[in-house]
This record gives sequence, structure tokens and C-alpha cells, in this order.
Amino acid sequence: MIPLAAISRNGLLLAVFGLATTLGIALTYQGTKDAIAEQERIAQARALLEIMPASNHANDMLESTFALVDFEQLGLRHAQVGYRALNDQQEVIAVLLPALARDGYSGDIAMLVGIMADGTIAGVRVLNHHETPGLGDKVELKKSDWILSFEGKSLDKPVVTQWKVSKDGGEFDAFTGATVTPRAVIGAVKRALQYFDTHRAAMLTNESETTP
Amino acid sequence: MSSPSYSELTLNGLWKNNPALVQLLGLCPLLAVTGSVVNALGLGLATMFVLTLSNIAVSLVRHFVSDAIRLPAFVMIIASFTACIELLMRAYAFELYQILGIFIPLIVTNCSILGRADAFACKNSVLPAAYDGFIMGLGFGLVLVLIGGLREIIGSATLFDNMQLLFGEDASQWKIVLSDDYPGFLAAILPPGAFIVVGFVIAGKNVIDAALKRRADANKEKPVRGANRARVTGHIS
Amino acid sequence: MSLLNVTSPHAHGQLSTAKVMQLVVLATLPGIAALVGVFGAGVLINLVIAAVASLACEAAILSLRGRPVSFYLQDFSALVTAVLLAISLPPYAPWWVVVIGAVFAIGVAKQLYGGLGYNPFNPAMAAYVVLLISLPVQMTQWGAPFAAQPMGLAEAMASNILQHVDAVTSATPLDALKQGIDTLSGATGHIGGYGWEWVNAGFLLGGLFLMWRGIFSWHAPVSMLAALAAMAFLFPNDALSRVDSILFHLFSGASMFGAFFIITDPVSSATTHRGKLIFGGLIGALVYSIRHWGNYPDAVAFAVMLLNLAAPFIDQYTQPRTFGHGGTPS
Amino acid sequence: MIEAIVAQPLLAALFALVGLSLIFGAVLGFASERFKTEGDPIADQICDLLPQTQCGQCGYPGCRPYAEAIAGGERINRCPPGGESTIQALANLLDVEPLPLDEEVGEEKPKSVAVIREAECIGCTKCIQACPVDAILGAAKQMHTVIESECTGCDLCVEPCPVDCIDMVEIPVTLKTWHWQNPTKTADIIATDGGQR
Amino acid sequence: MSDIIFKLTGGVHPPQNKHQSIQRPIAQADVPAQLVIPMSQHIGPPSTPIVTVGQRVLKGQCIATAESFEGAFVHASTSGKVLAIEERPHNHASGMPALSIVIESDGNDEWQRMPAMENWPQCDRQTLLQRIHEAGVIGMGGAGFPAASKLATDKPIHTLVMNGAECEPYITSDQMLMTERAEELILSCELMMHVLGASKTLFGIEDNKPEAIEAIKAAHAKRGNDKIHIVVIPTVYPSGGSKQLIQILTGNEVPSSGHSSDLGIIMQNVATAVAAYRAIVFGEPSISRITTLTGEALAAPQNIEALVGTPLSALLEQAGWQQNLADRIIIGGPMMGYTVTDTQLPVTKTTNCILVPTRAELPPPPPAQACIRCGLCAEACPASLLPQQLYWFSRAGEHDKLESHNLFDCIECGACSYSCPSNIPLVQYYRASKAEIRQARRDAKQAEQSKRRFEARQARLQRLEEEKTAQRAARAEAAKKRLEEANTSASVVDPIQAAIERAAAKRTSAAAPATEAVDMIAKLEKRLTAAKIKLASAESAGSDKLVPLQEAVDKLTQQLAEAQQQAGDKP
Amino acid sequence: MLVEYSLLLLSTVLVNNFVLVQFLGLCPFMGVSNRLETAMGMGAATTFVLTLASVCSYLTFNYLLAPLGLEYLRTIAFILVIAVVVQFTEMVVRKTSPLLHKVLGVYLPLITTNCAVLGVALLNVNKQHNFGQSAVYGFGAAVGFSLVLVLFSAMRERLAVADVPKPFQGAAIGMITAGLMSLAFMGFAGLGS
Ligand SMILES: Cc1cc2nc3c(=O)[nH]c(=O)nc-3n(C[C@H](O)[C@H](O)[C@H](O)COP(=O)(O)O)c2cc1C
Ligand SMILES: Cc1cc2nc3c(=O)[nH]c(=O)nc-3n(C[C@H](O)[C@H](O)[C@H](O)COP(=O)(O)O)c2cc1C
Ligand SMILES: Cc1cc2nc3c(=O)[nH]c(=O)nc-3n(C[C@H](O)[C@H](O)[C@H](O)COP(=O)(O)O)c2cc1C
Ligand SMILES: Cc1cc2nc3c(=O)[nH]c(=O)nc-3n(C[C@H](O)[C@H](O)[C@H](O)CO)c2cc1C
Ligand code: SF4
Ligand code: SF4
Ligand code: SF4
Ligand code: SF4
Ligand code: FES
Repeated sequence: MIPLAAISRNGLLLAVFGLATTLGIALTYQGTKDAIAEQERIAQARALLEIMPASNHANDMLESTFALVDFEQLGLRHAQVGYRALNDQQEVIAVLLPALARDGYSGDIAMLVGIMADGTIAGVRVLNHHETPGLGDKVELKKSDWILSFEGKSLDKPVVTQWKVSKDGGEFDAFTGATVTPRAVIGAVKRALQYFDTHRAAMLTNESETTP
Repeated sequence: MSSPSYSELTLNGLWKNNPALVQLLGLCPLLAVTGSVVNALGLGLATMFVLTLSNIAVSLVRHFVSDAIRLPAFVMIIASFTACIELLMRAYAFELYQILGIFIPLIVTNCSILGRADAFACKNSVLPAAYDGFIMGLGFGLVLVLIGGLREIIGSATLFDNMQLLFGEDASQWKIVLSDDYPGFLAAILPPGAFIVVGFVIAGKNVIDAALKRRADANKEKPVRGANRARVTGHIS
Repeated sequence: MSLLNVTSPHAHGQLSTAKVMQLVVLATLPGIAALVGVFGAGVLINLVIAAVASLACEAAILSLRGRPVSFYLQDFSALVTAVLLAISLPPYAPWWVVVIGAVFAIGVAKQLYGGLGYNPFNPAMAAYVVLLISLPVQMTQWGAPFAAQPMGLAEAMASNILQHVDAVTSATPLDALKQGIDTLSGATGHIGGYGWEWVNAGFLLGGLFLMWRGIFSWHAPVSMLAALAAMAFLFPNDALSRVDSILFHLFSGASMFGAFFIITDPVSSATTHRGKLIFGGLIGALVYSIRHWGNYPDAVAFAVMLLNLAAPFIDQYTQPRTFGHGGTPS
Repeated sequence: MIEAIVAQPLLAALFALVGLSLIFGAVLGFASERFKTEGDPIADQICDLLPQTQCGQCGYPGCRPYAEAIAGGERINRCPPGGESTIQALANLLDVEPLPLDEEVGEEKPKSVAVIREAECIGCTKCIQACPVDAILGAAKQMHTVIESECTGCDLCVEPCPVDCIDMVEIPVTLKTWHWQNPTKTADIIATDGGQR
Repeated sequence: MSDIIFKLTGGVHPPQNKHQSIQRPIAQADVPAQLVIPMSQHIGPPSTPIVTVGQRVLKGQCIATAESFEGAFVHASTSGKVLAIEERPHNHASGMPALSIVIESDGNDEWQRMPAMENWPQCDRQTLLQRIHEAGVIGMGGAGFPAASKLATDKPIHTLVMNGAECEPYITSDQMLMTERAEELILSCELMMHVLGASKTLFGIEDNKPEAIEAIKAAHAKRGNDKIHIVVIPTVYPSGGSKQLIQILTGNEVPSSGHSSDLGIIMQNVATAVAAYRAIVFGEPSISRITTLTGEALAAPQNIEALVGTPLSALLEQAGWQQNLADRIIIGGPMMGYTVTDTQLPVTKTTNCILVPTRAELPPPPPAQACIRCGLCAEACPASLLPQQLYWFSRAGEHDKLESHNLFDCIECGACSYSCPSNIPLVQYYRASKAEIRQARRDAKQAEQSKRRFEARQARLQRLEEEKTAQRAARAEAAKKRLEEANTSASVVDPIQAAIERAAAKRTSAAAPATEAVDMIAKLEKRLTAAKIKLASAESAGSDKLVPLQEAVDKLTQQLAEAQQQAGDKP
Repeated sequence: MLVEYSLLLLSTVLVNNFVLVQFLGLCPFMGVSNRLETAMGMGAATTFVLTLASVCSYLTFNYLLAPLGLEYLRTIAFILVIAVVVQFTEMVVRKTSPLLHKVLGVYLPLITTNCAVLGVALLNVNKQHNFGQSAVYGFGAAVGFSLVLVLFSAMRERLAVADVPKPFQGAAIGMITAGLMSLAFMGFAGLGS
């Protein structure tokens, strides 16, 4: 015997609950929708904005992306886009390139390298890594200022041969007990600069294109 | 069922029947989001909010639901409040929302096992129910913050770091640095530390309880043995 | 006259727990000697600090609990833990690292469970792991083997206690292998990486002595080393030939120390014979897996803790066949 | 139709969830009718662990009612005749922490049996009515006697006796029933936990 | 002879200490002035005294009997007068008293033998078994299991195993017996084989008794019976355990819940065999035994043939007891023996050794330390158990786990305790736990029975109760019938009935919310039935309240119909 | 394909163990681990429900919520789905195998409140798993949960007789043990990546 009465009564009652609760959520959603969208944009652009603060440029960098040719040169495992920062005159003042160091201590280190049009570094940020907490993770800005030491450097300041950790006879400090991670990061930044060098012309012309 | 007094509710929620330390419920957030005070506080407030509101709602509708759909109905109420707070946090405390991750939506299961809706709210009127939800949430939140604080101190010798995530930019001044050349003790911030710190906090509570009990025992007469023995064969004439 | 009224047996064997522990300490001597020879006197300082801290911590907790302190200290188990912990630490670790380790080992991993015999995890290894993840900087500073000027006792003290001298550090051979740096030594005749084969040989010697004295059975160590060798043979690192790989893994890092002193800890390991075979075998396999595919260059401590975790379960399902139960008569 | 709904986010939400909960409610309603639980198997298992002394010291009229109460959430430490071992067994069955015996209900006593001083018995049959297991033989106005092997030692018969002629007598240890005891805890130095800590 | 031997599982090698007591030949104990002969020397129901206080008995005269082979006959050990039949402290681990017959010796030691059966090879099995039974022969190797009962097995037996292992340190009573009475022993083997119908004897002797081996081999060679195999086995404790010796000699394991007879093997201790032999060939019942007196507190350790019932003190005196040195008195060996504190206890048929060590020789047990799970106990256990696990479970009172770890296969040999570096009295835990489990089983049985009786009683009471209500209901029914008949307007009754049915149908649907209306209806129904019953009884009694009652019923009926109407409208 | 799935399985069972690394499902982990047999029952029940719930919530999300643009309703939708799955499982088990019901029955209702179940559903969405991955992920999470639950319960049976200091007896020492377990599991970090 199928107890139809019980089924329909309970089903209906629960449906009423569903109705009420959904209404509540849906209304909240309608109310917060725009704020959330805004927050999500900010979050996406956070790393970009840290390197190129809003005061320095005039465009929405998330909007002006360009495809990276020869992305393997940046260490990337699959195609990604770069970002342009423009001034009021719509001239490119800097590009922000994703880069990947594959020789980290435990896995890949993903980062974003900002390079001014003149080839100096605007800033570097590590986006994602699996380095040992307490050792290799000092490449995060949260843990140490080390990553800021790249600012203002360029391919000839110091000279290419000095783009090494001090232990290997280079310009850059390493952390106590961890040489592998800085070595990997420095290598990747250097590669990004070299990539910029080779592709500078194409990147500095502002012709927006969509993500390939 | 006569509703217990407010002071009893308070004592229960904060100490005697503390959801986290005594009932051992809601352990996941207790361990997962207590790496720092700010995370703990964020989740604690969210939980308190949901618990209070859902208790109110459940108490309001308690006469309409039948037994069969009681649980699902209550779960839906809790879920909807959770969904609301999730949306609100996304809108107004996005970074914290990202840090707390899935533990925000998980307030649903968390709260439903806190069981207050089922155990208390559906048997009491709105005011006690609301108060109970609030106190239970508070008891839970306080433990969260306590553990967050301990882990933050042991792990990195700071307190109230990153409070701006919750209270806006001004709060970034609140950070207290206890020692400048502390090498850091990462285990406290990593998962193992969470368990061990909670273990020690529970043990600490046991010590206090034992001391309290000893004091109480000292001035309490022994219960009369067998006072409420039942007559097994008493109904026979 | 009052006559004793006690249960049988009235006779008792010669071995006592204290004596077992003393033998274990004794058996570490060849390994310690090798460590001193290779890395200088640092390990001796660690030994002293660890022993003092462990015994003090044990005594403190015992008296807190109102237990007879000297009765328990006399079982020497805290000393064994201290010695094994000190051996595992880098020889020039700061003194406070050693103290934290000893306090964690005795205070948390051992006494919180009720002391000798009750701890589910190997205290020395639990302490090692906590230190490794908490203070990775201090815990990865291994001195260079056979340094040009080996440290004497005085210098070692200065380094460990006053933290004056900055010891020259270098990646351990296992670490180097992980990073793909060839410090190997197959070519130079050092099978386990420069200096490390001596250390391992020392512990092998001590271990064989304990086995001969019947302190533990052969099952766990042999099965661990066999599993380690098998894994090294099956999945060699690119830089090594299969045979070199076996020798390298057997004689580098904590392999022998682990096989004979750590996984044989009776309290936290499996107790049945079959259980010990499984216990050792899985440890060997895990050690290699973590060394080869994981984040840590050496993995004895992790592997041991992971199997400690499984030991009660293993014991439950590896009971030997009781006399007179099934089985075919021979 | 679908497009219309999708175009209206509010409507879509309502539609989706109401649909889900309709189905859900229906299924539960069906389940609640179709699969009613009858009896409580766990209470049977609990009852099997209780000593069946039927003495009522737990505050329930017999072991079965107490078993049902435990199944309903009553604490497991209220049966003095069962003592520690019963509490342990219940804790194992229910996967909860064993508690010490509740002082309120009494203490664990050695097992005893009732013995009627037959010379004094006036044959009032009150004890027969009190005995939960019919362990007393006798008819009105005749001497009564306890069947020792059936007596559970519940002592329920003691109080009703108007002439107080029933004694509870401990079952003595004999050569046959003697056995080794566990080593005393005091001899076992590990277990002397400074009294309490 | 090259008999294959097998390896014993586990085992330990305690210092033997046997040389001390074999320096002297077997001495004869003096007949004491008073003998206390317990009725429970064997495993099984206690023997029943057949003498009366004051009666004169002769040496060898039966003084207590047993009904079946499970029991044992008891005989006077010397001639004299029965002084008392009462509970006396018994030579038993418990120190509990046991029913004993106290005989005052008259010093004459006057024999009354049973008829000799020198023609035993011609006697049938039953006759011989009866004689062994009536001679009170019980296992003298330890357990005291009645020999006749064991020999009377109905399983086919092919092998007799003679247990001359004597693996316990210190004890040499079997050794001396084998050395001095080898020929009798070989003959006993033949007798036993005859009784059992066995085709061979395996005679196991540990290799630490060269004199005994030599003597037995010589006697064997002289007799030239090739069915008897003398097998020298390595010295290891507990090779003398029955299951262990069978394992060593045959490689077979006695099944856990079975007996050696399941393998076609019966084992007897050498002393038991000799006792049985003497009972048959000389008609001498079992009234004495060879006991080893040893330990450093004795000036003259030796073996003494003592009468059953002799107080220990008499023997100790004879062996030069130095009371001030004695630390404990152990009955049996250092591995399985139990201590006694009373030197007046009697020697029994199973008292194979009285060990009186000094404190230095066997120091008191040091306090137990924690188990470190070193597994040395498991290495030593001859039963392949995990003593450390048993110990943990025993401490936790985990009976299920103990049983699943085969606690009951433990032979309580003490090898585990012997080897435990932490000095844990493991065997005591096992003994206690075994007893607890047996008790728990008995309790469970008892509880089951109590439960049945309780339930039966409840059911009976309920039946009585129901019968009462049924009677009441029947009366009410009858009255109602009359009421109906009286009420000519049937139309009033029908809607009520319908309403009642409807309400009842509603109530059965459990999920239905108990609305107020339904409650109301139920209440009204109740009141209505009550009123009707009253009405009916008033009617039958011819009461004058008939009219107001009738009115009340009508009113209620109407109310009910209204409520019903409302409830029907609502949903 | 096979390699990818087995790596995912390895990673969910060991490397990112739900209980010890991700902190999900801790209440039953602490609560239902006093005895080995119960732990095994709970493990079996959870494995079944978790796998089924993972798949069902995947379907609900991708075929109901996502097309309608209702991602924000996922929490409430998932919790409903889980409850139905649990109830449904109980019904089926009760009908088809009373024996199995006796073993699993008591644990089933507890599973609804195990946040590992909702966690799996949510993480499937976050990680954008496809159908197969969702199934493997749910199964792996459950196996990881059951594995540590069973090992932990075997260990707790041992702890029950240990001479733990009074204040630490019970939950406290359980927590600390779990902490040491989690310490051990850190050794798996990086494995399989
Ligand atoms: C467990 C462990 C984790 C490590 N993690 C890192 C790491 O994340 N990054 C790093 O650069 N070095 C790490 N190291 C250290 C390197 O292996 C190596 O020892 C070190 O880079 C050598 O550098 P040094 O020359 O500065 O001593 C780790 C070492 C160990 C034992
Ligand atoms: C551990 C252990 C050791 C034993 N050692 C001997 C022994 O050395 N000699 C012996 O005759 N019986 C010994 N027994 C008793 C035998 O198992 C067995 O009871 C006896 O041989 C049977 O013969 P019975 O019935 O004639 O006494 C030992 C028993 C146990 C449990
Ligand atoms: C058929 C048969 C039945 C036996 N029944 C028992 C028995 O019920 N109880 C008992 O203790 N021994 C019994 N025994 C004797 C034991 O097997 C064993 O020989 C005796 O208990 C002495 O033990 P021990 O040899 O280990 O000391 C029986 C032997 C046989 C052959
Ligand atoms: C063979 C052997 C090996 C041991 N290994 C260890 C060890 O690895 N770590 C440790 O802390 N204690 C070890 N001990 C000492 C002791 O068992 C340990 O302190 C207990 O775990 C503490 O309860 C060992 C003891 C023996 C006999
Ligand atoms: S106290 Fe125990 S024995 Fe007595 S009635 Fe209650 S459950 Fe039964
Ligand atoms: S005789 Fe007395 S004590 Fe025994 S069961 Fe009956 S009522 Fe209880
Ligand atoms: S010999 Fe003693 S300490 Fe060793 S495992 Fe056995 S009981 Fe434990
Ligand atoms: S006493 Fe029992 S457990 Fe111990 S060794 Fe002997 S048979 Fe094994
Ligand atoms: S909070 Fe209880 S299971 Fe996660």
C-alpha cells in the first residue's frame, strides 16, 4: 500500500519550506549580486594591482590581455595570457607576464612578473607554490620581503651573469638553509626578462586581443 | 518540558555542555580555521549568527512540522541562513571568505549536529530558543578564538594579525608582536598542531572541572543510596 | 616466620627491561663513533643535552603525577629515547632545538600516554618530525662530512650552545640526489654518499649485536631493508644504476639506524612475527616512496610514524596460529 | 518554458528547490509509512547484557525497562548488581565511554541469596508475591523456602516479610568456586597513580 | 634407536638445579602419628567417606569411594583409628579447607591388600580398569586426573606416551623413580599398552637425566620389548606438558578443544604407571608417592617416599629444614608450583615436590613494570599465544578479545612470566581471567534463566489481569446489549458507531498530526462508553438513576456527532 | 586516464586525507572510533553513501543548478540530496538485506551530519571535477576516512588500557593521538604530484 495521503501532505509541507527558504536565499542573492561581482574582480586583479597600483595606470588590466607566443620560454606548461598596463594616452607602460619555475624544491612555482616598458622590473609576485613551509615559502610576500628585492632590477642591472644566488656567486641573497627555491625563482624572473627582451616590440604595441 | 533558566542556559553553552570541548561537535571548523584569531573569529561569528537565527525560525515554525519531515525542514532552514551568510561574506568580507573556504557552507552540517534546533528550539518558545542559539554559538566561537589565539602565539608569536580582513583597514594596527626574533613553530599552525592544541585545551578544562568538583564535593552530602529504587513487583496487590 | 605467598612462576629469567635499554644504548656506540668521525664532536653535545632534558622532563612529569620517580627513571627508557633523538638531529643544531625535541618526545609522545610501554608512537621519531616541520631551517643544516678542520669538542660547544661559529653546511647525499646534484660517490668509491656509509655501517654493527643478544627478532629489520632494496632496484633514480641505487639507499641517510634502532622499538611497533614482516616491509617501501617521489629527502621518521599508526591494526590481524588450532600437522 | 524560467532567476530558484523538496518530502513520507520501525533491536541486545537480577535498583521496574531506557539515552551506570563488568559490556556495545557506577543507585555487592529462617516463617505468602522470578516455594499458612539455584539475590522479598525472617546470605567461596584473583593493584606499582591524577 | 623428534614451539631454559636432590637414594618417610587424607586430591567430584569416626582401619583399606570413573577411591595410608571426618586445610593453591579423614596411626602399619592379579595379561580390559579405579590411582604428573577415567577412553588408541620428561627445574621424583625402579616401569608400560590396546609406547625422557636414561635403557634391553621406544628429548621447559610432549614425540598437535585420545594417544606420567602396576600386580592401592624435597633451605635435599596424608612438616624435618632460611614453601616446581604457608598441610597423591628455597635462591618478585611489548613472552609461549595481548585484554577485562585470542589454550606453564623482562605476573592474570570468564558464562546462563522466569511470571500476571478485564468487559458487553434492546431508536447508535470507526481509522495512521478535533472526539467517545456502561449496570440493577443517565448518554452522543462533523469539515 | 584516476585516488586517500589533512568528517572520526568493529561498520556505510552522494550532487549541480544559473543554491541543494541519499540507502538496505542493515543501520543517520559528505560535494564543484573524477574523489575521500578511522580505532582500543594522566583521558588524548597521526600523514606531502 502506498500511503498517498502522507506522501502528499509531507511533500507539500516540505515544498512550502523549500519555497520560503529559497525565497530568502534568492532575495539575499539579488541584494548582494553586484557587490560580489565587484569583489571577485578585485580579487582577480589583486596580484596585478600589487605590482602596478591603480595610481600608476589608467586601464583595467584584466581587460587588456594578450596571448603569449612561445609561452614555453616562460616555463609555462600551457598557454596563458599576459596583461598590459596603459597610461592615459593608451600607451603601454608595463606588461605583466606569468612565469613558471619548474625547478622548485617541491614542484612548480607560479609567479607574475611585472616589467616596465624600459625593461626594469616593476615587481614580482609568487602566485602558487608547494615549497616547504618555513624554508622555501619565504618567497611569499606574506612571509618575507625577499621578493621585493627584484624591483628596479633589469637584465643589465645586475649583469646577466650575476642573476644567481650569492652562494653560486651571484647578486641575490638566499634564505638560510634554502637555496633551491630562490635559485628557481631567480631563474624564472631572468627568463621572463629575456622573454620580454625578445618580444618587446609586439608586446608594447597596444592592440587588444582576446584570449587565444 | 519546562524551559531552563537563562543562567542555566548560559552555563551550559559556555562551559558545562560546551559544543566544542564537551560535546566534541563542530570539530572540523574548530581545527581547520583556527590558525589565527581572525579566521577563528570570522567563522565563530558566522556560526553564532546562523545558530541564533535558525533557532528563532525553528521555534517559530515548530507547531507546523510533523515528525517525518522535521529534520529535513530544519536542515533547510539552517541551510538557507548559511547560504545567506555565505553570500553576505562574499559581498563584504571577500578575502576572509576565501580563506575560510568551504567551512562557511559547512556551517550547515556543523549546526545541524550542534543539534540545538532539534533538541531545544523545537521545544521552546522564541526567546529562550534565540538565547540558547546565541549562547551555544558564543560558546563555540569563544573556543574557536581561544584556540586560534593559542596557535597564533605558538606558531608565530603574534596575536590579532590580519584583523583588517574582518574589521576594515583600521584593524591592521591591532596586531601584537610578542617576540621579534621568534623562529616560528610551524607545527602549531599546521594540521597536527590544531589537534594537539585542542587536546591540551580539553585537558585544561578537565583540570579546572576536577578542581571545581573537588570543591563542590567538599560541601555536598552524599546522595541517599537507592533512594529512587523502583518496585519491580510493586504493582501486585 | 612468615612465608611468602605468591603465584608461579617463582623463577625468573635474567633479562630485565633496564638491562635491555642499557644494551640498546651500548649498541649505538659504533654508530655514534662514526658520526663523530665524520661530522665532528657536535653529536656528543647533542647527546648530553638530550639526555639531561629527557630525564629532567620525565622526572618532572612523574613527580607531578605522584609516581615513584627513581623507580621509573631506572628503566633507562628515557635515556634510549634521548640517545636516539640526539643521533637523528643535525650535529650542530642549536641547543634549544634539542631541548624542544626531548621535551616533546618525553612530555607529549611518551608521558601523556602513561609512560614506558603505552606510547603508540615512537617518541624519538615524533619529536624529530615535529622539529622538522616546525623548525626546518635548523633541522636541515647538516655539516659537511670530513670538514677540512673537524670540530673539536670546544668548538662544537661554541656552535651548539653559544651559537657562535657558523658551521659550514651542505646538502646531505639524499637531499642532493633529490635535487639531481651528483654528490655520489659511486665513482669515488663511497657507496652511501661521502661519509654516510661509515655511519650506516656503525649502526649495522650495533644492530647485529642487539639481534644476536635476542633483544629483537630479525623480522622487522630484514624486511625493511629488503623492501627498501627492492624498491631501489625497481625504481632507480635517473642518476644511479640499479645496483648503485640499492647500495646507496641502504647505506645512506638513516637506513641502518632506522632498521635496527627505530623500527625495532618494541613499544610502538607490531609485535607478532608476521606483523613485524608487514610492518618492516611497508616502512621500507614508504621510505623509498617518500625519498623518491615525496617532498622529503629522508623519510624514516615519517614512515615509522605512519606504520606506528597501523601497528595495532596489523597486530589484530596477524595473530599467529595458536597451538592446536587448524593447520596441518607436520 | 525552460527559457522563460531561466530568464527569471528568482523563478528559477523557486522552481528548482521547490521541485527538489517536493520529491524529497514525498520520498520521506513514503519511507515513514512504509518502513516503520517496530521494536528496538538494540534494547534486546542491551537487555541481554543486564544481570536479570530484576531488583529495580536502577530505578526501573526490572532489567527490560532499564534496557529500553538505555536505548532511549539513559546512562549506563545504574545497575549495581551488574557492576563494572556490565557497564564495560554496555559501553562496548554502545561504543561510549564507560562510567563509574552511579553512587546514587547503590554499590556492587558480592552475590548473595535469600534464605528463609523456616522456623519463624508464618506462611503469609508476601515474599512469594514479591519475588520477581518465582524462586520461593510455599502455600498460604505453610512454611516457605527459597530455591537457591533460582534466587537472583534481588532482596525484594526481604522487606515485605512481616516477621523479618528472610536473610540475604553471601554465597561462600568453596574449594570448587575458589579462583585466582588478578594481581592487586597496589603491588602493581604502575597503577598507583598518586591517588587520582 | 633413532626415533625422530620434533621441535617444541617456544619454550625456555631455566637453570635445572636437579643435582642437589639426586645425591641420595629414595628414602622412606616415617609414619606420622596422625594423617590427614583429603577427599579432593583428584580432579572430579570429591570422594565419599565410607568409614565412621572411631572405626579402626588397616593400611590400604578403602576409606572413601567414588561412584564413577570420574571420581577416585581413597585408602588409609596406614593402620589406625579414624579420629575425625571434617574439613581440614587442604594442600591446594587456595589454602581452602576440604573434607578430610583424619587417621591416628597405631604404629603397626598393618596391611590389607587387594587380591593380586599376577595373571594380568590374561585379564580383560574392564577388570583391569576397575582395579585401577578401585586402587585410587590418579595422575601423579600434576593434574590428578583419575587414571581409570583416562584409560577407559572409547577412542581407538595406538600409542601410549610415557611422560618421563620432568621438565620442571628442581623436581627429581620421576627421575629417581626411573633410576631405581626401571624394571617395574618397563613392565608398567606393557600393562598400560595392554589396557589400552596400544601397539607402541613412546617413552620420552629429557636428556638432562643420564642416570635415568641409562637405567631405563638397560631395563628395556633386558626385557627386550620392541614395542617400547625410549626417546631422549632435548631439555626445554615445558617439554613435559602433555600437548608439548606429544608434539615433540609425534609432531602432531592435540586439537584445541580435544584430548590426546583424539590423536589415538594416551599419556601417563611414569609414577602413575607404576602406581597402576603395583595396584594390579601386588594389590597395593595408591597410598604413597615419591616426593622431592629440595631447595637451599634444606640441609639434606632428597627424594622421599611419603604416605598420603603425612604433614609437610614431618618431611621437612626429615630433610633438615632450616626454618630461618626458608623464604617460601612451594608445592611443585619453581615454574608451576604454588606456595603454601601452613606446614601442617598433608602430602597428597600429586605432591611431587616440596621446594624450600632461600631468599637469595629465588628472590621475591620485583614490582612489575609496564609491558614494553618486547615479544619475549610470545617467543617463549609453547602454545603460540600472544601473552602480551592477553595481558592487555586481561587488564581491560575484555573477555571477548581474550577468547578470540584463545586464552583457553594457555596451559599456564609460566614460560611467559619467566621471560618477561618487566616482571609481570602474566600467568596470574590469565588464571584470574579464565575464572572470570567461566564465572561470566555461568552468570549469563543464570541470567538467561532468571529472565525466562521473570518473563513467565510477568506473562502469567498479565494473563490474570487480562482475564479479569475480559470478564469485566464481558459483563459490560452483556449490559450494553440490554441497553440496545431497551433503546428502540437504533438510528442514534449507528452514527456513533460510524464516528467511532472513523476516528479509530484516523488514529491508526501514525503520521497524522494529532489535531484537537481528534482529541476531542476520542475524549467524548471515552465518556460516552463510560456513561453507557453505567447506564447498563444501572439498568440491570434496576436503579432509579436510569433517567438522568439516559439523558447524559443522549447528550454525549449528540456532542460527539457535532465534533465529528467539525473534524470532517476541517481538512 | 587510468593513471590520472589512480593518482587522484592516491592523493585523496593519503596525501590530502580528508580527516587528517583537510579536516573534514572529524566528529564521527572522534565519536565512532572506540571500537574496531563499529569503526569498520561506519567506514563501510560512509564509503557507500559518500560515493553515491558525490555522484548525485555532481548531477544535481551540473544538470539542474548550473544550467539555471543557480550556483548560489548549491549548499541547500546538496544537503537535500545527501539527506535523500542517506534515507534512500537505508530503505534499500533495509529491504534487501536485513543483515547488512543490522550492521550499517545505526550509522546511516549519522552520516548526514558528517561534513565530509557535504565537503566532497562542494569540493567537486570548486575543483571542477567531471563525472568520473567526482566519483573517484568521493570514493577516495571515503576510503581515506575509513582507513584512518579504522586504524585510529584499533589504536584507541589500545589506548583504553593505557595509563593516561587523568586530565587527558578520553577526548584529550584522542585529539593528541590524532595530532600525531596527522603529523605522520605530513610525510605524504608532495607524493603523487
Ligand atoms: C625536508 C626538507 C625540505 C626542504 N625544503 C626546501 C625548500 O622548500 N626550498 C629550498 O630551497 N630548500 C629546501 N630544503 C633544503 C635543500 O634541500 C638544501 O638542503 C638546501 O637548499 C641547501 O642549501 P644551503 O646551501 O643554503 O644549505 C629542504 C630540505 C629538507 C631536508
Ligand atoms: C607446563 C606443564 C608441564 C608439565 N610437566 C610434566 C612433567 O615434566 N612430567 C610429567 O609427568 N607431567 C608433566 N605435566 C603434566 C602432563 O601434562 C600430564 O598431565 C601428565 O603427563 C599426564 O599424566 P598423568 O595423568 O599420569 O599425570 C606437565 C603439565 C604442564 C601443563
Ligand atoms: C577421553 C579423555 C577425556 C579426558 N577428559 C578430561 C577432562 O574432562 N578434564 C581434564 O582435566 N582432563 C581430561 N582428560 C585428561 C587430559 O587430556 C589430560 O591428560 C589431563 O587433564 C592432565 O593434564 P596434563 O596432562 O596437561 O596435566 C581426558 C583424557 C582423555 C583421554
Ligand atoms: C630495540 C629497542 C629500540 C628502541 N627504539 C626506540 C626508538 O626508536 N625511539 C624511542 O623513543 N625509544 C626507543 N626505545 C626505547 C623505548 O622502547 C621507548 O623509550 C619507548 O617507546 C617509550 O615508551 C627502544 C628500545 C628498544 C629495546
Ligand atoms: S539494577 Fe540491574 S539487575 Fe536490578 S533491575 Fe535494574 S538492570 Fe536489572
Ligand atoms: S527469593 Fe528473594 S532475593 Fe531471591 S530472587 Fe526471590 S525475591 Fe529476590
Ligand atoms: S615479555 Fe613482558 S614486557 Fe615483553 S611483551 Fe611480554 S608481557 Fe610485555
Ligand atoms: S602461561 Fe600460557 S601464555 Fe604463558 S607461555 Fe604458558 S601457555 Fe603461553
Ligand atoms: S564538523 Fe563534525 S563532521 Fe565536520
